[in-house]
Amino acid sequence: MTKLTVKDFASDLDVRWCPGCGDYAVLKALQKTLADGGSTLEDTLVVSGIGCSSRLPYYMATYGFHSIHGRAPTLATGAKLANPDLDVWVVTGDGDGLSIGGNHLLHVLRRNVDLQVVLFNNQIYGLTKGQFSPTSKQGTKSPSSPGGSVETGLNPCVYALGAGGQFVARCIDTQAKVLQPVLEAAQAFKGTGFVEVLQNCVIYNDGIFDGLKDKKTGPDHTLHVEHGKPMVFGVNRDKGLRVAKSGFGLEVVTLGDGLKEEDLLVHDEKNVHLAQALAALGENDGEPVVIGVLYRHGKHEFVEGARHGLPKTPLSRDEKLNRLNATLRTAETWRVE
Amino acid sequence: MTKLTVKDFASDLDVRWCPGCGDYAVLKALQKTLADGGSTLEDTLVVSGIGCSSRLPYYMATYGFHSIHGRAPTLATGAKLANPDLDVWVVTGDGDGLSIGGNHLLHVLRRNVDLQVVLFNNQIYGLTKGQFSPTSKQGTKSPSSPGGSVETGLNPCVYALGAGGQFVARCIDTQAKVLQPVLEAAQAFKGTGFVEVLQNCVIYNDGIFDGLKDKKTGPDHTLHVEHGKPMVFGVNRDKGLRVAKSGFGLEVVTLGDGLKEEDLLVHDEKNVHLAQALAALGENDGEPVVIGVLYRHGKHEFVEGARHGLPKTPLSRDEKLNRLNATLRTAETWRVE
Amino acid sequence: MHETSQEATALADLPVSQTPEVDFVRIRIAGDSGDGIQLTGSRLAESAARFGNDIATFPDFPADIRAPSGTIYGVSAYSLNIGETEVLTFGDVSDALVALNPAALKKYIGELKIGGLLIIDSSSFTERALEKAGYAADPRADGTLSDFRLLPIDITELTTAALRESGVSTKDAKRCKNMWTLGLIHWLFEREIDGVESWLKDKFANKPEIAEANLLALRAGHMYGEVAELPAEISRYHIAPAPLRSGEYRTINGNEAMAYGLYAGATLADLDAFYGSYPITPASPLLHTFAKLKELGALSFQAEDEIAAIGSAIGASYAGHLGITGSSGPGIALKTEALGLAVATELPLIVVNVQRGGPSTGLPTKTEQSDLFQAVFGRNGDTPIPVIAASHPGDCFDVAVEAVKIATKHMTPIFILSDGYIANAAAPWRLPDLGEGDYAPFPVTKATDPDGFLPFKHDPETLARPWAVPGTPGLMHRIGGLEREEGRGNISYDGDNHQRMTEIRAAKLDAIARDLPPQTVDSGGTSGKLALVGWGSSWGPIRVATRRAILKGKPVSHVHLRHIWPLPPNLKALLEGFDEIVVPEMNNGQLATLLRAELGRPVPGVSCVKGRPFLVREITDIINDVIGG
Amino acid sequence: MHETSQEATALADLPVSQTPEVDFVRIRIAGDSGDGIQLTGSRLAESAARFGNDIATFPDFPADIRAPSGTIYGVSAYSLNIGETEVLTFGDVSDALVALNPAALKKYIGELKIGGLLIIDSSSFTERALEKAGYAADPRADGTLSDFRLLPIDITELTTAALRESGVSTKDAKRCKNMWTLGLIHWLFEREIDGVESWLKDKFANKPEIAEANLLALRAGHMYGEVAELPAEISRYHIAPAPLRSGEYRTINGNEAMAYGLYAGATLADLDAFYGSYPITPASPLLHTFAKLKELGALSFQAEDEIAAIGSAIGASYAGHLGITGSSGPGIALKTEALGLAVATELPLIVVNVQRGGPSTGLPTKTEQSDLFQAVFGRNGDTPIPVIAASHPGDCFDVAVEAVKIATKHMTPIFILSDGYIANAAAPWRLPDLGEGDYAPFPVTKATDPDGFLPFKHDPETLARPWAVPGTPGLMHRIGGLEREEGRGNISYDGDNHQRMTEIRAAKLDAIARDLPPQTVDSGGTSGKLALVGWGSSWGPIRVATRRAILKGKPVSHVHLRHIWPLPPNLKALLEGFDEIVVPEMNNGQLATLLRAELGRPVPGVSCVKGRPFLVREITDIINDVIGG
Ligand SMILES: Cc1ncc(C[n+]2csc(CCOP(=O)(O)OP(=O)(O)O)c2C)c(N)n1
Ligand SMILES: Cc1ncc(C[n+]2csc(CCOP(=O)(O)OP(=O)(O)O)c2C)c(N)n1
Ligand code: SF4
Ligand code: SF4
Ligand SMILES: [Mg+2]
Ligand SMILES: [Mg+2]
Repeated sequence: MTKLTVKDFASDLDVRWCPGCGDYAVLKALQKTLADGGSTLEDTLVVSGIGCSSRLPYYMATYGFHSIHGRAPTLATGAKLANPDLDVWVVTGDGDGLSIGGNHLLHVLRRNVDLQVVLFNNQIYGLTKGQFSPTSKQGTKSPSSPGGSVETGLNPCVYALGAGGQFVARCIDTQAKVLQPVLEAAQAFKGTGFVEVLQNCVIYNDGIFDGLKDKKTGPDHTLHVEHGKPMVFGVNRDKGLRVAKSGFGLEVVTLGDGLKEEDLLVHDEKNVHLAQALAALGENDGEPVVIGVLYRHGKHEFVEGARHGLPKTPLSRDEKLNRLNATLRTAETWRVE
Repeated sequence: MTKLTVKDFASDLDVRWCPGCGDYAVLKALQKTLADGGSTLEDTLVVSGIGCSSRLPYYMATYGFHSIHGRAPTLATGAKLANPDLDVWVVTGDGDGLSIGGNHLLHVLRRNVDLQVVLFNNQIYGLTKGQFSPTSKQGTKSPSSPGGSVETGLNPCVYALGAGGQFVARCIDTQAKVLQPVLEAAQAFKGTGFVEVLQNCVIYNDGIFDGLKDKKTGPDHTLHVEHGKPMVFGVNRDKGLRVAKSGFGLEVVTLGDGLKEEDLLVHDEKNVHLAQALAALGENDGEPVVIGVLYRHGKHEFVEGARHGLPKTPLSRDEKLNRLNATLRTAETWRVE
Repeated sequence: MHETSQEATALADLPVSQTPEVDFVRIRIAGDSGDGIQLTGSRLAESAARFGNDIATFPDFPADIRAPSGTIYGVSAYSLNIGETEVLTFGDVSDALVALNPAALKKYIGELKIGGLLIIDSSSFTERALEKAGYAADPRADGTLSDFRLLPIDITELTTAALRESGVSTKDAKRCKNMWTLGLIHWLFEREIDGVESWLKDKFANKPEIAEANLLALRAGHMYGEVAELPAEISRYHIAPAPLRSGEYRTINGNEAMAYGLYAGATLADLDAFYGSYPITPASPLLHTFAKLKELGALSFQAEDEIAAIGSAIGASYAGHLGITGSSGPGIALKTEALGLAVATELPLIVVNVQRGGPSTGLPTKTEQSDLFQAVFGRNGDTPIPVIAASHPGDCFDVAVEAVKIATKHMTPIFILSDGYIANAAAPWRLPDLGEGDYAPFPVTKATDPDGFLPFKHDPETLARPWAVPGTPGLMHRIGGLEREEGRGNISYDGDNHQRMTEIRAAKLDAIARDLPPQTVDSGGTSGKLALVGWGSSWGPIRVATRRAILKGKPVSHVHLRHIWPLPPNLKALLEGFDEIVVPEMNNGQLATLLRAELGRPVPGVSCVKGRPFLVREITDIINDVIGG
Repeated sequence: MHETSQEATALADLPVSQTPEVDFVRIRIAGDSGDGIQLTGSRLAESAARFGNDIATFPDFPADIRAPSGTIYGVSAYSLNIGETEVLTFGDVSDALVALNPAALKKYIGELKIGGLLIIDSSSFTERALEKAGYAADPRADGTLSDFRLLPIDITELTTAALRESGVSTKDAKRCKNMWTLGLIHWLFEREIDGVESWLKDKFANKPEIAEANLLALRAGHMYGEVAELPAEISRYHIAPAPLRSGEYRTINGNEAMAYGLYAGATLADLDAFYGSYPITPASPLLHTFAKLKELGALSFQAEDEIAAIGSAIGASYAGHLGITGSSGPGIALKTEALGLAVATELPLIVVNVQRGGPSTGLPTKTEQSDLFQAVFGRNGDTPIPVIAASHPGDCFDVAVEAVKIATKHMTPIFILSDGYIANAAAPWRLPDLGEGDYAPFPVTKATDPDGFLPFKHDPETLARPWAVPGTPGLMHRIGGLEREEGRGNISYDGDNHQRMTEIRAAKLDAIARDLPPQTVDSGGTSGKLALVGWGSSWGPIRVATRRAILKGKPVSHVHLRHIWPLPPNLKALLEGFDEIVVPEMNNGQLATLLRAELGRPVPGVSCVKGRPFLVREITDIINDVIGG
């Protein structure tokens, strides 16, 4: 079979997001990841909830299920349990995955089901016309918060780690250079690969990530971590992270004045506490937003365990009926003549 | 008014938990906390979901609402928003609060609503007769997991921190010496006071915390943290915690051989990353289970913010109608004669 | 309560059109969703209403936030019926269509009547645009449009020309073409533009250049009608004011009216309103409107999901507020477990369902009335909840007030059914005299006296239990979802008690029924050959069709139900006066099924589930089928 | 399918009792929930069934996990009817009551018939125990019990005495008193104890001392009957075997039968079963049973909540398994949104509702049939789902198989209604001949051919769409909850398509109806003065009462519905043969309402919501009311 191209992964439906929406770039990155990785159309299943982002399955030429609001992880879990050979992707948004669907996200991560969750975080409810979401910055003015939202915005990666997520990553919609390898890594991971994508909503929350994406100044505000590499960032690659003296804290330092790259903290994607700290960065001035794979730790995949104990080879109908007959007779039986 | 006694806080219903159930001790501790703190019956509201633990409100002489499975935080939030003068307690279990109710727990913590959540963690579904719960240890045999449960047990305090909880504590059912002050602190905290209580279910999961509770050897397996105090534990108070060299890790050390209490890590309840590490301890041999207040940080209480903008003093009916009349007329109006 | 329903009949005073050709004009404006169609339409509606016409509107926009421009599915339209008689529906066909691009033309030309006026923006008829709209050939050239009075105008160009001197960018100038169009339409209807002008100044108070540009465009469009030598067959529409009941008016849509009505109801009950909700189309504007009522003392809470929304509302009710929650079908589905709790704990609670097309996500932006079964029957257990339905935008206000009255008087949750059509449609609305007459206060008494206090003792007449609010000394009690002992309210597993409590819950609905105003006939006599029984937003088309038929001497009446559950006790007797009854509804026969069960006679239904209200002619067909054309 | 319902009528061969005094004995064993009552009762049931009697049981235990000992609410009871005729109900009153403590006596003495045998454990009648039970005076002394044949025995003491030599602790010895009691009852019924003996050896295989202690107690109790000089009025019961249809039998309760039936159905359809659920009383044992079928290839998944449970089942169905989910009322409420999705996506899905008392948490451990409205109507939108109901434990198996057949043949979700009574009650069950006759395979064909594949093209007869499973090359397609274009399945907002799809969804139920076996009469003629129309677990009492009335020559019949929705097409015609119909049901009139809507005639209902099945005499009263005593 010839390898499929990006185009092969596109369905024949017109893509119907707003012109300029960040979703386009993520769709493309996903299609490219699948094509490059040699995925087949028939073994790929994309399940989503409801939201602008959750329309994505319609634009894929694979199998797809546009389910109901917040519940995609549950359908995905059932499908994967039934057929572990499927490559299952869950596409969700900050509303779909963290507001109504926060519980299922928790449990799919905790169980570590072998599938990928791509959470489009535009910090707003797009499809319902712009209400603030659980990830919106405090003070966000929206139709439902005309005076500014009161709640603290949730950090999806911090939440995913708290929920026991074993693969936690963050990317930016238009930075395919980071996004694609991360999607690939998530796919390769045996367990739930959780990828938060910072995604621009041109209509209701335009430009909130501009600072991070700016070709010129963006590098001063983002840090791309890679396992085993020192945590250096900045336009001039002159900034980095170190562990605070007390432990359990990160500080931004500027290189030079005797401080060299070797003195910086090296990323260890197996240290969950470090990952928690990295995930939390970016809230205060001067802190970079960390992208890349924050945490990866391959323990206890669920589906394998849950299927353990099933017959090694599928039973025929007759074998099943025979076993059922035997099971029914584990209780005492008697004959009436 | 004379101060109420513990007895005054008990309703006249017979308490109907199994003899020996850990719930009795927690009920008593709560009643004592309220009595000692000078609470009144009429201003106290206890809201629960469904489960053995969630029967607690019936045994309180205060106002109480035994609601539906997993939803107690939502009712509590509504009641507190409507009447911020109420002292609101949410009583939940590991199934009620973390299985079906995980999403509401997330959001009440994220919002930091000024109420207390007491989560009875017996690592099992008691009321429905013993199925494994989201906090059950992997491998737990139960009616629904005859071959042993497959999933990794969730750590409630780690989850609460990931959800943005600002007050996170852990206690043991029968250790009133720790439990009561923690309940008191949770009540005093302006925001959501989350308290996990390790609770023994004598019927379906008996003895899982015996190692921690054992009068003799328990101190070797638990560490009671207090803000500003060094992290020392052990029957002979000869063990303690230090930050791992790499940062973002804790190691258990034995005092002596030149290692003194002063060399140990001092608890800082404002360091969320430390709290995350402390909360996670206990999974591996030799690590203590940490009890006490792991994290406390008083930012952004929700109710106050959400009520900001309401009229300073309650409006009379006529004032309200006048304002409504004015609002209706912010649109263009015209007269037909 | 009787009086409230007079509101609706007040409108009955408006005459029926006997000469539709001159009494009303149905115009549809359509273009790209980026063209500002909804704004243009609603301003025109406003002007017409201000002038004193009766109006009915139907905003119809794509499900997508911003559909790609130029596509058919990206077309946004606003239909408006302007009359000197009662109109109520937006019209089966339009008399005039303004198509701002080829896609709009393609989508709506089929609904323009033969000989109708067709205005198109010629500038937009580029080859690429024609292709996007799916036109193989230019419809202007191939005779496709020969049945209509075509008026092609270079609107885009005329607009930019008018703004050339103003200094705004071409892009901004182009965005003013809707105002140019609005100016022209105002001219067509012999309306002055001063109302739009002051609205523009107000709206863009902070952006004076934008205001100026829009004003220029508006005036240019208006002027164009005046000075351009339009073909002789383009005549202006002369629609005199309708003889509306005297009073102060504004336009309002159903969602606004509902939110204001709920606030008004709470206030008249001496309660603070608490609105807990989770966004969902088409109910979200309720949340948005409530959020703006904060200065008036209303609390609103955007919950994490629909379960949390109703949970918070129940909690607020327990704490003494009027708990309200609102959603649409799929969101209501999530609330059904908690609704059982509200019934069990006998707390007042208002649940608004702004219905949309189902099942499942269905047609989220389209209207339907298919959640009636869910409202009446959709719960586990014997769990009765009263259901009441609004039939037009202004009625949402009255229904809301009445719902609060029922919920608080009987201590019960109650469903209000609205739908996507009336939620979004604007209609003229006579402002209510709050505090008086139909809107007299009905203050609620909460329990305060510990003496003999029993949380589950029921008032023999209303079947209400006392409302004892946390914070009240001496009334401490526990409530919950487990069956409660009658009186004391403690948990009870006793079989006889459960039977009694089940009967009490059922009797509560009987008590509500006893209290209902008798069902009246909306139009027509109290007996005859045929009664059309409707509910909710089908009111408009049924009423229009029935009144026209009556004018023609047909023995048909229109009976419209506000109270779906319990039904008005006299309904059965009333309907016995008719040989036949037919229920037209925008679902697959739900009220018809309910009535069959309750009336003990055949109740045929006619179903329309096409994402839009009934057309008048569809109702007329029913009448003709039964009575003969 | 026709044949399956023959199973039920096969039982009809059992004779009706004409002399209840000698044909069956109703015994109730009651004591503290710690006393092992449920075990004792079910062993007795097993012995009776093995002996060849017909039996009916009613386990009734407290909602609490371990209620405080000695209290009334802590009493656990097991009622058993043992007959040589058909019994089907556990009995309105008991012929014998074994009360192991004063609380048990207090709670159940009212249901012991005058002159009935009353065995009490005297050792437990301490002052403190009497007080806890609420006795002011010792009932043994004050004449309270004079209407009964009282047999006081120091059971506790006799048990410990019997075990004195065995070496077990006194505490352990006391725990054997249920076995002592069981031994005595076996003697009373002229039954040998060898069955119990081998069961005990098996159960305590790993704890030989405990096995030995229990055996000693059992034998001692049995021996006691033999050797103690019991008063003359204590006679043994002589109940001959019932003339059951020949075959291999076991006892089974409804939950077990349901799980096995679902697995069997999936297997006969050539599908793997997937059971996704969240624990809830009384449905949890379905999950427990499925978990044990893993070696047979069944997957079970304990989800985080009911929504996740149904979500996982829908996902599994999409992936080609037979998705099944089960719960009870409040949990079903949470599934209703997802049920809409299953209807929209037209996937096979089985939803089992083991009903309990509502509303809300209600009476979780008590039975009720009050979720019928929820099953038939409880969704937003026009969202038809077929509903089928099981009437006794063994019937759960057959109903499950039939449900799988319907769901896969028509590509639809389907509801199965069971309830807490039949879920827990044990009955003798003739083991099915799997693979043959009624249980012949009905293999499902999944789509594999890309040629002309259209995911939403419907079979004209069954209205099924093709089941195309991810992993199949060339059939890639997208499904979801937004309305789908007929045929291709793409999102469609088109009004006419929506109307058509709504009609297709409705037509699917018509297709199912066409396929149903005609409704038959359970007992009695096909016409007469009165038909009692029942459904679900009310089958037993209605059948017993009707058959007795028929024996007395009354013109009454019993029509029992398995298919609630759609109703069998011939039902209306069948019932026209009866002057009157009455629907007795354990809810406040739900089927009665449905039938009123569908039959177009008055359908009175008789309601019993007391947390227990109807008593035979309550049904007899209905018959007498209508026909005359
Ligand atoms: C049960 C239910 N509740 C509410 C909705 C309405 N709804 C659809 S999408 C959405 C939020 C989407 O936000 P997000 O997941 O962030 O997606 P985005 O549109 O921003 O990509 C809501 C509230 C729904 N469809 N179903
Ligand atoms: C909607 C719903 N689903 C399921 C149940 C059944 N149920 C009651 S309590 C419970 C679990 C309780 O576990 P936990 O919260 O740990 O409480 P515990 O009994 O262990 O104290 C479940 C599944 C229910 N009552 N309602
Ligand atoms: S509303 Fe925002 S998120 Fe939705 S499609 Fe438009 S730009 Fe994208
Ligand atoms: S089952 Fe367990 S948790 Fe429940 S009351 Fe008994 S001991 Fe306590
Ligand atoms: Mg979003
Ligand atoms: Mg528990």
